[in-house]
This record gives sequence, structure tokens and C-alpha cells, in this order.
Amino acid sequence: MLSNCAAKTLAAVRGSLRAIATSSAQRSDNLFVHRDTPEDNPNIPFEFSAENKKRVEAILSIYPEGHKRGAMIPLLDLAQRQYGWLPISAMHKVAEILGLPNMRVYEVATFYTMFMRKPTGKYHIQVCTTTPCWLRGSDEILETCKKQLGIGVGETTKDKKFTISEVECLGACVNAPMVSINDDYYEDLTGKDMQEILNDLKADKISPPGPRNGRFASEPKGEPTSLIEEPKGPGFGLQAGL
Amino acid sequence: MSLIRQALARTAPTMQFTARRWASSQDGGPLDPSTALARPEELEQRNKLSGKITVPVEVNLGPISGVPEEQLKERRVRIHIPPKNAMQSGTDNINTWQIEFDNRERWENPLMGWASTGDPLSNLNVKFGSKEEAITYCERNGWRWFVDGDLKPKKERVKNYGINFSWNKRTRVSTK
Amino acid sequence: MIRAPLVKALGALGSPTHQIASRAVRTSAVLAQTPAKAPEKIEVFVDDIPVMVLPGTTVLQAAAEVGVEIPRFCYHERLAVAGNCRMCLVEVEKSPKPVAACAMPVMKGWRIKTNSDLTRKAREGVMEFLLMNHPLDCPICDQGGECDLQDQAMAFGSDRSRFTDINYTGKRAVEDKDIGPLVKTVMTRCIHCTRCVRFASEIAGVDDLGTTGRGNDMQIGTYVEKLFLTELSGNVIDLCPVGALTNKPYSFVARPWEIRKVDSIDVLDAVGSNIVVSTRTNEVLRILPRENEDVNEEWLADKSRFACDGLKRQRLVAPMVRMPNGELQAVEWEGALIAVAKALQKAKGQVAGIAGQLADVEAMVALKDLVNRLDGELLVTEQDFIKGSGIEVRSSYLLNSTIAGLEQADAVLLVGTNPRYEAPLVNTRLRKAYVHNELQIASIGPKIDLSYQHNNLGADPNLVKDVCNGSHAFSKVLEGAKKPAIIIGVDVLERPDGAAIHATISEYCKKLKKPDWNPFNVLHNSASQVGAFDVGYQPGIQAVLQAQPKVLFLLNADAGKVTRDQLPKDCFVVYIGSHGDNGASIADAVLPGAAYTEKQAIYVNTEGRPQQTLPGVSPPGMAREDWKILRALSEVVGKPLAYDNLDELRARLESLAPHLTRLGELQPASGGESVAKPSISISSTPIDVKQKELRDYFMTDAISRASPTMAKCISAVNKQQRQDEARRCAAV
Amino acid sequence: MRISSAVFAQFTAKLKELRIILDPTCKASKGARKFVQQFYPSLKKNNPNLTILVRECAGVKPKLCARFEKGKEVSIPIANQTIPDIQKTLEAVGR
Repeated sequence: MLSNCAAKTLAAVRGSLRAIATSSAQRSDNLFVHRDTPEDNPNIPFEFSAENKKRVEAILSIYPEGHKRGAMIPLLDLAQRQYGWLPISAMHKVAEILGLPNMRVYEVATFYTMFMRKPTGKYHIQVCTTTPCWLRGSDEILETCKKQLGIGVGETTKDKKFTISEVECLGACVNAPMVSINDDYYEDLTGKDMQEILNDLKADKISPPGPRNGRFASEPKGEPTSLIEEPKGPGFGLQAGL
Repeated sequence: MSLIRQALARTAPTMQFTARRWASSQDGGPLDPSTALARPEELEQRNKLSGKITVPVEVNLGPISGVPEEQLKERRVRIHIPPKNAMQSGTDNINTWQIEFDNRERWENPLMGWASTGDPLSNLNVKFGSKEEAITYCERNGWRWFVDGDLKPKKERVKNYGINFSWNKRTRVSTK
Repeated sequence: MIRAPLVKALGALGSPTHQIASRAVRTSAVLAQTPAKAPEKIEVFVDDIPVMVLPGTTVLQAAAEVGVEIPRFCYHERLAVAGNCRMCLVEVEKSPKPVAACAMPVMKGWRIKTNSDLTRKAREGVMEFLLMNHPLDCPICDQGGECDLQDQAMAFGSDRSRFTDINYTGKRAVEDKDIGPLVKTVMTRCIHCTRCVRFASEIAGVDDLGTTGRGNDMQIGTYVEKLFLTELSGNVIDLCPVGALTNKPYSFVARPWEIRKVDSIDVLDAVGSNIVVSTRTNEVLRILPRENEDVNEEWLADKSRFACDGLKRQRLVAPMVRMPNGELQAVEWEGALIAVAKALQKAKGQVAGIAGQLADVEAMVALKDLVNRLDGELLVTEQDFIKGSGIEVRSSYLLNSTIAGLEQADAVLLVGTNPRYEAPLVNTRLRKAYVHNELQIASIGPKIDLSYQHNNLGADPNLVKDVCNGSHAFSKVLEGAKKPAIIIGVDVLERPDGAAIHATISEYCKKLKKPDWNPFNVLHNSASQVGAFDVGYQPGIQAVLQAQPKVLFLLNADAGKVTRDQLPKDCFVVYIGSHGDNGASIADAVLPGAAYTEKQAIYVNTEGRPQQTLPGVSPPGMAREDWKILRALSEVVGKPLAYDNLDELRARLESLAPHLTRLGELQPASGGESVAKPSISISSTPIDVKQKELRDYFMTDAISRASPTMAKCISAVNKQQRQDEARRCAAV
Repeated sequence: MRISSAVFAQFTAKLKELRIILDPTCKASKGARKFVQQFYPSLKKNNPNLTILVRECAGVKPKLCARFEKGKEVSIPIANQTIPDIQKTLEAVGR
């Protein structure tokens, strides 16, 4: 009895000392092994649509003879855009087109996080929660999404229309906080804006992407605060002696 | 000229097998792993092994060595290089020649399960620097011997990282 | 990159110039290996020791030449260079960063420091990262004692751990994969050296293993639930530097310091791969490959590695004689030998002997001498072959291009053989030539999957005639090749028109013959076949069945080709062998012999190289070595054989065929003179191969039939097949 | 003078097996090699069921072994012999 309570106090002390530099779990919640499910198994046939087939030919023509495997990522992306997400039979189809063993396509598909290997909603809401957006209130945005759609992060609504994911920096820190839905960026959001966007999407109306607070792309909101005077001519600020 | 002197004359520049590792000059004598951890008697044993001893005259200690007649007559010593352990990539302690008697019956001790054997020479494992030394040792002890396998020169291999990305379609289907 | 536009400019997409471009690049890479004029060597200093090496040698090879062994995990001299473990980082003077020794070719005047501070810090860092996510499994890990990570951690790792995260996220854990009954996977221990992935795709030709996920979630596996089923899957156990892939039948059986290692030869196929038999207290525990550059390189086929637990089942341990009521009764040696001697006296010359797959050369010579002394002339092998002069000149039944030679072949025609399952290690050579040598392969026979692309010309034997008289498209390829090779399987030579096929092909090979290259090859699948022909055995059992002998010796003959009703009623069958299989069941007297791990015996492999097995354990119960049984029998019969111990028997072998006692060496088999025209011409029954799928590979002789692991392998293959079919018909 | 190949027609029934052992390169067995190259096919044609084994090995003195019934064996060295000499030894063995 005495020994384990001593051990507990030691652990507590160590715990507090260690609290300063813990390393967060860099683990993704995706599965990196394939388990057959009714929606995702090799029996479900996958076929590129007619015009996608033409796109496949166009993509393949870019790569020289003998380096066709370079076309794997564009083909997988094409498959994901056509199907909504990337089932295993799509990977088999791409492997068949490139004449590669299946494993080589699995390796690439599982390496890149933007290939969604689980059934994903029609509108994939990617909320950026990295530091700049976080400082500008991405928590509120994430909360409104979760409340509005009734699902947590990484889940998909029953009707397969929405999926919320928490993603790393999307490169639009100027217009933080922001959200990317499929390929469009919705920036300078507030809770209210987010609700509007979601309601439009529920009615399948794609609202125009871009900043929501009237800014034009990443230009300053009101008057520009710098570079407002005429550019100085040559010799400005030159040393007197030169 | 007796067999031994002949053998020694032929093998004047015996290739030194054990790896010579000199401390590099720039680093002011860093620890040399092969000698730093070794106990003193191990170091002296290692010097004894690599050094050469001159055997004056051909001698057959068999009859007076007290080894039973049957061991000398019927058994044959196998002089060989120990194989690399397939499970590991290290090749440090296999550049020696070893001698080994033919394997005799072993059984499990019914009480404790240990391996018992009736063969007194079953655990004899002597290491030599070269094949000639092993042969001389066996002849001196009056054992019949045969040499199994030889020191084959290492195969010339071209290891090239670029070949994974080469034009040759067949090497490129692999992992890269 | 300059290369792509250059080729595009030449407009050479897929045209011959593209071949030239690829050959030009490849030859520059292998220029160091076969220099037309030897390029001058460059001087490099390793730990201040100067060494002259060819350009293109890597730092690691230069250090090895000096005797310095740089630690490594992902580098393996028989696989492609991956360079992803970073353990071989060494300092090179005046270079800002340490250099990966395994991939970096040396430059002139480099001063490589393999023991400097920077190198040691780099190794400590790599070891720390590897051990950070490595479980503390050493007490329960089979690799303990022969684990590269353990040794290199002791030698190069730092003496203290800075990993304190165990209380929070802790070490990475990865789920275990089920890849079959042979390889046990504990993927948490994996350090991602990708040796198994490269082996599977380059050597085994089965692209099932790969790295899925990235960063901390990276794991080696098959991604889909699939068994890793190939005939070389056991080699990933040796390749894995840690305990992630271990031997499933051998799991938790013994520690490396408890086992005794005996060098020996494998006899379960005709390749004669060098093995190490690990034994403990008179029991064979596991079999590992032994490096032999000319025969099995460093690999070992699965049957040879895993069938050793068949040595513990179905073993004959006491002499038995069939009683009048038809039951085999165990008797003492005297009783059995006297019973056989009586039968031999009654037989008065009508004696015959059949040698099976696992018979060694000593036992076959002893049997031949004994039967010849008793006026018997019929000494045959169970495996059929072409009759007449086919077996008298050695070059007509050997793999004349040698196993190592097949690596350099650039055009191969397979006639009625499936080297992938009949001799897996010959198939790795063909695959190596296919990958590195642009080898073109065609096969006459059924459609088979050979782990590399080959064009199947068809199964009609008349194709052989077309190819051999030069009218077929592939004969142009053969005649144009620098080192063509034609490999005939024994399944073809067993057919009635086998002699005709053999004659046409050997005739054609005379035309293709090069000064140092003989294109005519026969690929056997039983270990005793070449040895039997060397000492004068005839092929095929038809002669014995016609002669209706009074006494028939079955030496390890378990293929079940001889049945009781084909023999005369009063025929006395004597079975000498180690396993109670088809042979022992029809025998009147069973004399228990020793298996290949219990005797010092010579076996000649399919390329004609005699090699010797060494006894790791002693024969069980009252079993004895086969030739000793025959020597004792000859004493009881009254015609004692002229040798009492192994040396005298080996002297007799020397007189019979001197190449047999030059162990490990290949004697050039010249000759192959034109022989009488075979009587039967080539028929039109399609050529077939016995071993077409992996299922037929596992059980081919008495030992592998008795092995539970082989049974598990076959059920695993069936389960995988049922799963695939269930999936396919579910899709329809 | 050419030895006509018809001479080998008949060997005694007692002769069961013939074995010619020679060295593929050295001078001592040049005669034996020539003999095998020229006369082996005709020898084989005339005695189809007599097994005539030809075994080569580097560094071996050439010899001709014959096995009769009851396991009796005779081995005659044929080093440095020309074809007619080997001819005579073969006939001596064959009677």
C-alpha cells in the first residue's frame, strides 16, 4: 500500500514537471489498412465516365513512354472528383490503367491525406484551425458547423451531404478565420456567415467563395494603410556624401 | 624440407583477416570499439591468435596425446569457414578457419532436459587465422582432416541508387 | 532533367532508339562491373587507410574493402539500394552533412571517417529515433540474440534514453497482419527498412507488400486482407533485421544461443541449396539458408525451409517384417536382415532396385553393387527419363548453363517446365536476368504464372520442331542472342516421345553452342536423379515391372508409382527409407533409414555439382544410415561389399565417377555426340506440367508430405482461393 | 588404317557395363577422348542395351572399367594410348 501511493506521488510530481513539453499525438484517425465494408469493397465496380476517360487520355499523354506511373496522382484525384471519395475499386482501376501492381497505388493513395478513403459528404467542409485562424476565432466557426450539422469532426451526415474535417493551414491566413468547402475558400467568416453558407448548401445553393466581410481578396478592409503615397523617385534617402 | 616449413614459407604474407582499425589522427585518439571494451586477457588472446608461431619440426602427438585410439582412427576433422548467420548482416566473426569433429549422437537428459552426449570432442571449436595453420594443427594432433569449402573472392557488385529511376522499364516497376 | 527532353527530341517514344537510350544509361551504371578496358581506379582514404577502388563503388563497399564494416539496416547487397534507414551515415571530410554510405559513390581523394565524432553522433541519433518507437519486446521476441537492432544498439547507440513520453502518448503501436502460416508478423517492432517490400517486388516478383500511410502512421503490410503467398516468402524472415517478421512454426521454440548449427545441403528439390540445420538435443528445430554465390545466393525456397517438421512425423524407427496375417510387425535387425537374406537366396538373380527422390549417392552405389553381386541388372530411378544413350553422356541430362550462368542468359525457351515451383532458386536467376538483362523468355507448355512476363507459344509439341528448324519467330531471337538457353523439364522427357523432343533440342543446341556457353539444359525436380544417372542407374520403372523380379528394393521410393498388383504375388519388397509413406505401405520388409539431416551423404544437384550433407542429429530409434543397412545385408547374404566405412565407400565412388568426390566443384561436361535417331517421332498430345500452381508446390516427397506446416500452407492457399472466388461471384 | 566399326558387333553376354573415365583437357587422355568421339555412336548402335558410361573429371588418369556378371569388375588404365590400343583393350575385355 505504502509503495504504490509513493509511486503515485512520484508520478504526479513528474507529471507536473513534464507538463511543460508534452508532444501531442501526431496520429491520424484514418485507418491505413483496408477493411471491406458494404460501401467499399473490391466488388463494387468503378468506371471512369465518358468525358473522364478523355481526361485520362489527356493526362496520360503528358507523361513520356515508360514514366506513365507519374500520372497516378492526377488519375486518383480524377476518380475522387467523379465518385466523391476514393473507393478501393477506383484504386484498382487506376492500377489497371497504368499497368502497375495494386500495392503501388495503395501506397500513394494512403500517403496523401487529401485522398478520402472513407465515404465523404457531397460538401466536404475543411475548417482550418491552425494558429492564425485559431487566434481569429476558428473555434467559433467549428462550433457552429458542428451544431448546425449535428456531427463531430471527421463524421459525415446521414444523408451523405456534409463532412467536417479539421485541417492544417490552408494558406489564407490574411483572411482568417476561413473554411474550404470542396475547392472554394470562404474567408473572413463569423459564426453568422458560416450558418448562411451551410443553409445555402443545405439547399444545394453554392454561395460565392471569397471573403465575406466585403474585402476584395486579401486587400485591406478600409483604406490601405501602407504604400498610400506616390512611390519615391530614384535617389530617395541617399547618403549626402554619395 | 618438412611439410611445416614448406607450408610456412608459402604463406609468408598471410592476409591479415582481423580488421585493423587505426585511430584517425584528427580526433585525438577516440575510443576504438574493438579494443576499448575488451578485457586485458581477451586482448592478449587476440594478439596471440594473430601472431605467428614457428613450429620446429613435424611432430605427431597422436599416440602420446592420450586421446583414445578410436577417436583418432575413425573420426575426421572438418576444416571450414563458419557461415554468415542468415538472420543478421554482420560478418565480423566469420573471417576465421575453424575445425569441427563429425557430429555424434546427443540425447536429452531425462531428469533435467539438458543435452547429454557421449562424444568428448563434440564441443571442440578451435579458430585459426588461415587454412594452413588448421591443417598443421590437425596433423600435429594426429587427426585425419578434410577441408570443406574455400575462401571465395567477394563478387563484384555494382550498387547504384540511380538504377531505381533508370530508363530500364523493368527495374522501375519495383518500389520506387 | 535533361534526359526526358533529349529523348522527346529524338522522337523516340517507344521506338528502338528508346532501347538504345535505356541501354546506354544502364551500361554506364554497370560499366564498373564489366569494363571493356579497366577504367583506372580512384584513391580513397577510409580512416586514413588508402584504398584503390573502381569508379561507382559506394562508400560502404570501399570501407568493406578496407575491413571496416559500416552498420546498416536497409542496405542488402542483393536488393536495390533504398538508403532510407540512415544508419550508415559517415563523415566525409569537407562535406557539410554526413553521407549515406550505402548509396553515395566515392569521389577521388575523399577522406571517409567511419569513427569520428560526427559519425558516432549521427549513429546515436538514428538509433535513438529507431528505439523511440520500438517496443520493449526483447524477452518475448524470437529475433532476440540474432537481432541487428540489438547488436547495433549495443555497439552504436547511446547509453541512456531520453524518451520520457511513455507516460503520455507512448510508443507507436501497429496492428499485426495475417500474411500466412509461415511468417509471424509483429508489425509494432518494424523499423520500416523496406527490405521485405523490395524482396517481394524484385526477387519474388509478387508485389503484395508495401508501406501504407506516412509519418508515425506508416506501416508495412498488404493493405488489403491478403496472405503473402509465394514460394520464397520464408526469406523475408531472414531479411528482417528486427523481430517484425519471424518464423511462425519456430516461434518461441529456441534461442539462438541454445542451438547448434550444422552446414548441410537441401534435398527437397534438385537445386541443392546450401542450408544450416539448427538443432538442439537431437531434434531439428529450423533450417536457414547458407550463402553460396553459385547455387542459392542467400535465398532458400519455402518447402526446403519449413518442411523440416516433417522429420518428426511418420518416421520409421524399427525394422519391420510383414507377418503371414498381413501386418507389419516390428522385429530386431537380425530378424529383418535374415528374412531379406532368405528372400534374396530364393530369388536367385531376379532382383531389382528402385531409387526414389531422396536417395543419396552412397546408398545408391551400395544398392547397385549388392544387386549386381546377386546377378541383378535392374537398377532404376523412380522418376522416368528418356531411355538409351540419353543418360550415358553427362551433358545430355544436366543444367549445362549452370544456375549462376542463367543470370547472364539473354534468351530462354522453357519447354514443359515450370521453374517457379520445380526449382524456385533457378527461377530467381531467370527473374534477375529478366529485370537486369532484358532477358526474353518464351515457354512451350500450359499457361503458367512465372513472376515475370514471358510469352507462351502454346502447348503443342510440334512447336518444338518449328523452333528447332528455325522457322519460328522465337528461333530468330534464340539465334540472335549472345547467351541463349533452352530448358527442358522432366515432365516432357517422361512422355513416350520425350526422346524425340530431347534429340531435336540437343541437335538445335549444337548450332547455338558458343565456346564457353552450352545452351542445352535439363531441369530436374528430384535431388537424387543426377546422382543416380552418374553412377549408372537406368530411368523409369517399366523395365522392372516387365521383369517381374522376385525381390524388389525400394530405396526411398515413395512416389507411389509401384503398386502391389503390378508385381508378382510372391515378390518380396524391401523398403529402405526414413518415412512411412507409399513405399513402406507396400513393403514386406521395412528397414528404417536416415533422413538427409541425419547422415553424411553426397547429393548431385541439377547442374551436376556434388555436395555433401552433414549429420546434425542421429537417426531416431533403431534407424541406421542407408548404406550401412545395405553393407550389413550384404554380410548376411554372404556377398560382403568391398567397403566398411565411409572413406572406402567414397573411394569406390571415386572409381565409379571421379567428379563425385570433388565436392562443390562443377566439372565441365563436354561431349553430347550424335546418337541413334529415336524411334518414336514427336506426337501431338499437348505438353503439360505437373506443378502449375502454388498448391502443387508444397507436397512433393515423403518428408514434405509428413510436414504439418506444408499442410497448413496448402489450406492457406485454398482459403485464399475460396475468398477470391466468393468475392468475384459476389460481384457478379 | 581405319578400324571398321563392324568389329564391335559381338561382346560376351557376361559384359554388363562399360565405363570410360577420362580427363577433358590433359594430354594423357587425348586418345581416349578421340576414341569416345569417333566410336561411341557406332559402339552404342551395335550394342543398344549395353550401358557405356562416359565420365569426365579434371585431373584424373583415364581408364576403362568393365563390369561382368556377379559384380566382377576390371579396370584398365588407358593413359597415353592411341585409338588402336584402346581398340585392342576393348576387345580383350569384350571376349
